Amino acid sequence: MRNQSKLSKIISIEGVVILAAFVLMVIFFSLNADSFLIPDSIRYYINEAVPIFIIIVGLTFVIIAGGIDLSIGSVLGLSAGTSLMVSMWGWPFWVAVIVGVFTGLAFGLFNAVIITIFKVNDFIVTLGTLYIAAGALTVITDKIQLIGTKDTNFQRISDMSFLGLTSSIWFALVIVVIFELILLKSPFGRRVFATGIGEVPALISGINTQRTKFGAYLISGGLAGFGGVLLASHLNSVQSGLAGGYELTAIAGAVLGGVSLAGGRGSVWRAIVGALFLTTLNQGLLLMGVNPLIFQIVTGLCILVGVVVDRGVYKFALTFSTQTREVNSQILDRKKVSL
Amino acid sequence: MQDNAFAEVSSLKAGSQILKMSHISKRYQGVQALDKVELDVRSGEIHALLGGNGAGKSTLLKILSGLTNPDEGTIFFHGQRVAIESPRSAQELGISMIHQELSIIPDLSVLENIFLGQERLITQRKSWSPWVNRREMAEKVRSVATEFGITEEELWRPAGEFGALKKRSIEIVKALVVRPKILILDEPTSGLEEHEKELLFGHMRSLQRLGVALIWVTHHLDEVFGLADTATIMRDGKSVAQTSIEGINLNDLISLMFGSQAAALIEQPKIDRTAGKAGSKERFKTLEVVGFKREGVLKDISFDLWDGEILGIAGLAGAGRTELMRALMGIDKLDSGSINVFGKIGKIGHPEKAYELGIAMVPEDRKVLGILSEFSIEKSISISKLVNVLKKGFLSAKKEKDLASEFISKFSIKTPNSREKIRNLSGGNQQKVIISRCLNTNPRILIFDEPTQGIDIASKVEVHKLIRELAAAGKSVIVIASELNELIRLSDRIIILREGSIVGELESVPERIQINGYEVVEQDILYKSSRVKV
Amino acid sequence: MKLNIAASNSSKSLRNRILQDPSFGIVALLAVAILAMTVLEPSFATGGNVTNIINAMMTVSFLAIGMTVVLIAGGLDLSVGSTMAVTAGVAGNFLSYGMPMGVAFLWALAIGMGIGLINGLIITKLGIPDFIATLATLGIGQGVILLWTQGVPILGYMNDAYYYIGGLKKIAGPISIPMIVVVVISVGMAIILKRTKFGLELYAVGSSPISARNAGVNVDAIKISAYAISGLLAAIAGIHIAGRTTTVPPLIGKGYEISAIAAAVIGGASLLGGKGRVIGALLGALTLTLTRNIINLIGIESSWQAIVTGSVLIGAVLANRASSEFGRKTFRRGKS
Amino acid sequence: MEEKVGIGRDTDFSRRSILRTSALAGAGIGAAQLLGASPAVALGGTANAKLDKAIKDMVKGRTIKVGFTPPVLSENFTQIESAAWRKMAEFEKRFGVKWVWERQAPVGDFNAVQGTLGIVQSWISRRFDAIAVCTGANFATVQDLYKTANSKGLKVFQFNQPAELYPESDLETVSNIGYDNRWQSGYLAGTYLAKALGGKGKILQIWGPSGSDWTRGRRIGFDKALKENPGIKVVGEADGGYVRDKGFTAAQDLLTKYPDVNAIYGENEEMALGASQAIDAAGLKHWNGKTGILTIGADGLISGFKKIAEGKLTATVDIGGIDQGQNLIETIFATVALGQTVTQIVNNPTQVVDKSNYKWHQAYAQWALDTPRKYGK
Repeated sequence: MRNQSKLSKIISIEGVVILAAFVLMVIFFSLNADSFLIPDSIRYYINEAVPIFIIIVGLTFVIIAGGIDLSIGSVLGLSAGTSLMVSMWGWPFWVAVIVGVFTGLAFGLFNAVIITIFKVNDFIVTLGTLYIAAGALTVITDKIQLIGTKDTNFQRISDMSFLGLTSSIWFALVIVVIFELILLKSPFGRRVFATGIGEVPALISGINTQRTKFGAYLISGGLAGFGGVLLASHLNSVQSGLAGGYELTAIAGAVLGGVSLAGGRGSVWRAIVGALFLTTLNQGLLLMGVNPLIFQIVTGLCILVGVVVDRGVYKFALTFSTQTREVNSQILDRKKVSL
Repeated sequence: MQDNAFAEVSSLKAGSQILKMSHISKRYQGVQALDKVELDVRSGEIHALLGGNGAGKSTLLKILSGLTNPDEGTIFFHGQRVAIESPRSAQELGISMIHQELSIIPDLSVLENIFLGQERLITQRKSWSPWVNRREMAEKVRSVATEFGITEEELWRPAGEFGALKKRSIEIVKALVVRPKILILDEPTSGLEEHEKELLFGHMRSLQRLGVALIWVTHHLDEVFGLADTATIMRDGKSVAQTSIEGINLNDLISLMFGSQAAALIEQPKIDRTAGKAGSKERFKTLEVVGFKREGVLKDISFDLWDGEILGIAGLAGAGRTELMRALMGIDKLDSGSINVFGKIGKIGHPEKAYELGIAMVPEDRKVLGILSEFSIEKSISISKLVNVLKKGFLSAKKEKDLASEFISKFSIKTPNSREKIRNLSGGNQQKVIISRCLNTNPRILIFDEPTQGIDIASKVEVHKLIRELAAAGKSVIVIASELNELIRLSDRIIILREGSIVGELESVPERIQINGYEVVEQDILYKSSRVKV
Repeated sequence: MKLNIAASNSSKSLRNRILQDPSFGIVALLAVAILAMTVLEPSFATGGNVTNIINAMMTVSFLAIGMTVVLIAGGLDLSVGSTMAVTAGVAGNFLSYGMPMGVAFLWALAIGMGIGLINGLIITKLGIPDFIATLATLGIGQGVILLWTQGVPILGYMNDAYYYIGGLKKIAGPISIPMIVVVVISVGMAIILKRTKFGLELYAVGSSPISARNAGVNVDAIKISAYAISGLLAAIAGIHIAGRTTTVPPLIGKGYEISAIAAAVIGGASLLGGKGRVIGALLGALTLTLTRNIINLIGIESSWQAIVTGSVLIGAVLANRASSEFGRKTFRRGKS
Repeated sequence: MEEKVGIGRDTDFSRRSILRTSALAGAGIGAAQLLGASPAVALGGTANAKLDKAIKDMVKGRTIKVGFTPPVLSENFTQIESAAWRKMAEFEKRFGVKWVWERQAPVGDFNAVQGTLGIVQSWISRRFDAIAVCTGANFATVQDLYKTANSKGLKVFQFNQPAELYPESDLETVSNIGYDNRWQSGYLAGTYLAKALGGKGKILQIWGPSGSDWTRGRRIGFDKALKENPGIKVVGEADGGYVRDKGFTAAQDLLTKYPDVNAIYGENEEMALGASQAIDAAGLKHWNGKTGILTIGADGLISGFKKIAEGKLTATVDIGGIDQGQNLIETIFATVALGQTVTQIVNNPTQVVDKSNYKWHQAYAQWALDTPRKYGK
């Protein structure tokens, strides 16, 4: 019993399991895939995954607040388009950045208004805006070929090197740290959790749940916008369909990292570890020269196993910290109560 | 552990044995929830199942209704050994249950809710028939439904549209309509009004006459007398006694339920409240409610609230008590009306604003409206006023811990540590955490909606004590309680609502009780709250 | 009170009944669009175009009906697109091996239902959230069909009978086999949802699983059945689309899950479970197909298509909300 | 623009003549046509044993690692890949060169840019000798990565890519083996269609996804053909997303409005085949040489040739996929193993294929598909 409780203490530190799985995977690939541990290769794939890391931060806020945002991928693509377009028109790089971020914010705002004020289901609203943002990018790229700005400042936003890492990666790091602090240490972050655990009790506790959700969607949109700027600066070209599907990788990563789709549980760094797990898996398989046709199968299985283990651990930890007799079966019930 | 702890206190009433649960044990992941429990039920009796929270009553009932299976033990039904593996097999045996928590499916119509899962029992069709015929069902359930105030039109509306009260009626109808052999009622009166309770009790008696065995779980021990025939008492997962109700008194029951702790509960603590109220200070108005109106719910309600007083709000279901409090908290929008809190006049558009003005609420239906289940005690307490635990703009873990520790010791909240999740606490302790949450906002006005719903007697006493202490400390308290007894004994002043209007007010309630006696006060309130409009 | 139901229902005015119908919003929207198109575009209301629209909505209809069943049960199935692709591949490939048509189709149906069962088992028995579980099976399904075909379309399985089954050849006038199948399945599913215990339990499980369990409903079994039905219907869609396109490119099902969800939700199904109707799914499928048809007919630049689709989706759901809100309000007002 | 057609540019021809003379088969059908020999004859021949030996000595049995990434897995790219294998097998036999072949396609649709980038990067990390890319990513997106590859000594080739849309000086690849989408595909289809219709008629167009480079290129050529044939009027166009069922639905919708059109242009063959089905579904007649609806696509797929045989597809532009595959390997061999240079743009011959000439195109494609050896996992 004592050993068990020690074990339970260790594995109930949230995120330990996925981190352990990640480490194991890294060891496996460094033994089996040539050039897996070459700094260049690591830098490269992490650099490529920066947009996903950035949107996953905003997504984590939305999911913890009990919502979902499917639009982030295509909003990121559209923001990349608008910012590059502005830069190609010859505007200074900071205008391009602002335009990109505001594109994202505008979609965040639209999502937030329809979801919190008109009370339409978040899944459907963001699915709609997914289409709209992707469509808008198609319209833009149909008219203008976004094949690069001459403004080197704009390109340098993402590609400056500092301590051996690109500015993209630094931006991602800073964003992760800042937003993790906001999530875990600020009153807003606490309200995000409360809202996700239960909108009604949160409301009765004096939390403006709608405003909290509003904020979460704004953050999600704004970060998608900024991620778009980085992507545009990095690729220096944008085409229709860019970043479509990122949302699914981000959601899968977040869930794998233990962010509960039912809301109220998770953290930014764990979501990032989840995403890192998926991107590293992809990179490792690529470097092993595995037929990419089975990537999806492997990824799918990994997600399933990962989530099963995460939930198992959560339940296990719950059992041993529980002092009362009643095991509340309702905690795993995702139905939300409405007033 | 001790088999002989089970003792027959007095001889049992006659009647054939219908159910015998013997040596039932159940472990929940390391915790012994039930330990060799015995239950012996005879047809035609009302059998009270009593015990504090965590005594194992719910687990036993879950086993009986097929929701969970025992680790060991046997169940005999009419002398036959049976296995109750699923809710369906319980139904097949004729065991019906009214759950403590509302078990209503919001998207199904009232009618569908009533016959769901018991189509065959209602229509006596073949079990393999996949069809359901709603008209036929409606025919079968109509008479019982009407008795419980469910109209023909309401039968066809989604159940989610109705309030807690009607939902309870739906459940009762659901249980009664199949003419069960054993009917389990888990806290059936919670949320019911006096007259509805009476209606329910009447039904229980008539079922009893038909030979149905009723297993009845309740925290309201006073209800037991005059209704129940037998009681099985449970403590710490064991059945400690089975007794006939005749010839036993309340204190005996409490002693059996709580063992050594019982003595403290029987003597109700007295708190000297005159100090806070009648001192040299003049009384001042903390809240003035002016002309609250909301279509169909509230009709021009105005009242005042003074410091240091406990204001009870009485009224039948649909009188608008909870709605009034929700309006006061800014949860529901008003058509018109304003408030004046310490001279600040205006509307409350959102609970956030209410807290800013110094109003806090302990809501009814703790599981759904009260607790943020995933939060630790620390987080649950600080959430309503996070400013209190900020340090340089960030939440300080230390401050949160200190804050929680303060309340844990102050209210003697039973928990291993302040990081325990609130959902792991017992109902009474959860309620104390929620009260702590309110107090952390340093409110001047506290609203308690059904403060003791679903918590055991020991906790109830503590909560009452707490409310009195708060008033003594100068806070204004508003209490809503369906149980008139509780309301009358707690309140200094009571206003009575009927159909969204104030129809009466009783000043100085404690004095009235002393002078006229409790019965008179109760009659007065009942009369005013139920009188038909002239 | 010896009123029967019909009487009690008709006691409310017909006007209210229409306005309160959960699909009123979308029907109104469709009616306006159809009316406007009839006036503006002479080729719209022709028999040919109507058959086109109906034929084009078949695939999504099958998937949307399945999705509605899953949504009613409180689930979500993202794997229908890849299930459709896999079963289309099975049907096509097995036929090209010379297997008799009936056997090949049975295989396809069995595999579709099998995938649904697996989804259901993963979700209920392992407790993985439906979104993630079916996202994973979506990827796995896609991987399987890509690996199997190595990316090359499956060809050369068409025979005369399959042209009929795919709806490319009509059996009488404009009537094709898929139309008949859709009607049969819709009516059948509507009866199941409305008139059977299973249907009732589906709604119960989706609306409140704990209460349903308390009422003696086997929640897991119902959920698993819902996913199995969805898989089965995805297989029917797969058999149909393999006949309609006459080849099976491996990525044939891509994006169909989104169309199916969109159609079901436009038709009034709720992602929170407990709500949804077959007629709604069909209306949703019609809305999506009509949107594309209108875009093509009035010559909106094709790059705008996604924007229009997204707006229609949000607009339709807003319209549905407005009408259901109205329904509740009138009931309340009637009560007080 | 006519002089751009084929591999007939002087520089190109002379620089690659070593391989040409030693093996006719190496030049694929393009050279075979030019030199008047059939591939079947060329296959067996070892015209110059001495030369072969000299090359063999130079190669020293080395292994060339090639990564091949098409934008999507489809019949078209399978044909190209098979043709490449055929050439690899031949060179292995003649020159003793060994091949490591890896094919990775981003899973997704034509726009899965990031997928392609990741694949190419992984090959760079793994020090492949040559990387062959075809991607839906626009030109600008990939150049940086190519630069990185160059700097590490890897050789990057593009195939089937509309490189002609960009300034040659901006291309960072060793060579682009393809064809000119404007003139060799769009313009050819447009003029064929105009000629068949006698310079007069109404047509429908089904395009690939808006903004894709292929679409852009082919549209330029098709528009030029339209300008030269003012009698041809485009009455409707729609997005068919390069896939058959979308092409089918789009054509079906358009045919309702314009049942009297004379022709449908499907920008790729899948969509043209979808359009052909739509004609069947609408109960309209296929082109019989004089009346009915003409359908024309572009790719040159086995399945397309079958439909041409059945009379359900009037014509298609064979974009020289087989030659692309063969030339790709030739170029890789010449540059990697022999250290030669090549032109940056290698345009392979294309041809409109209809009932009159489909048979040899079909046989040629089949020949490539029946490769003696398959490479890769």
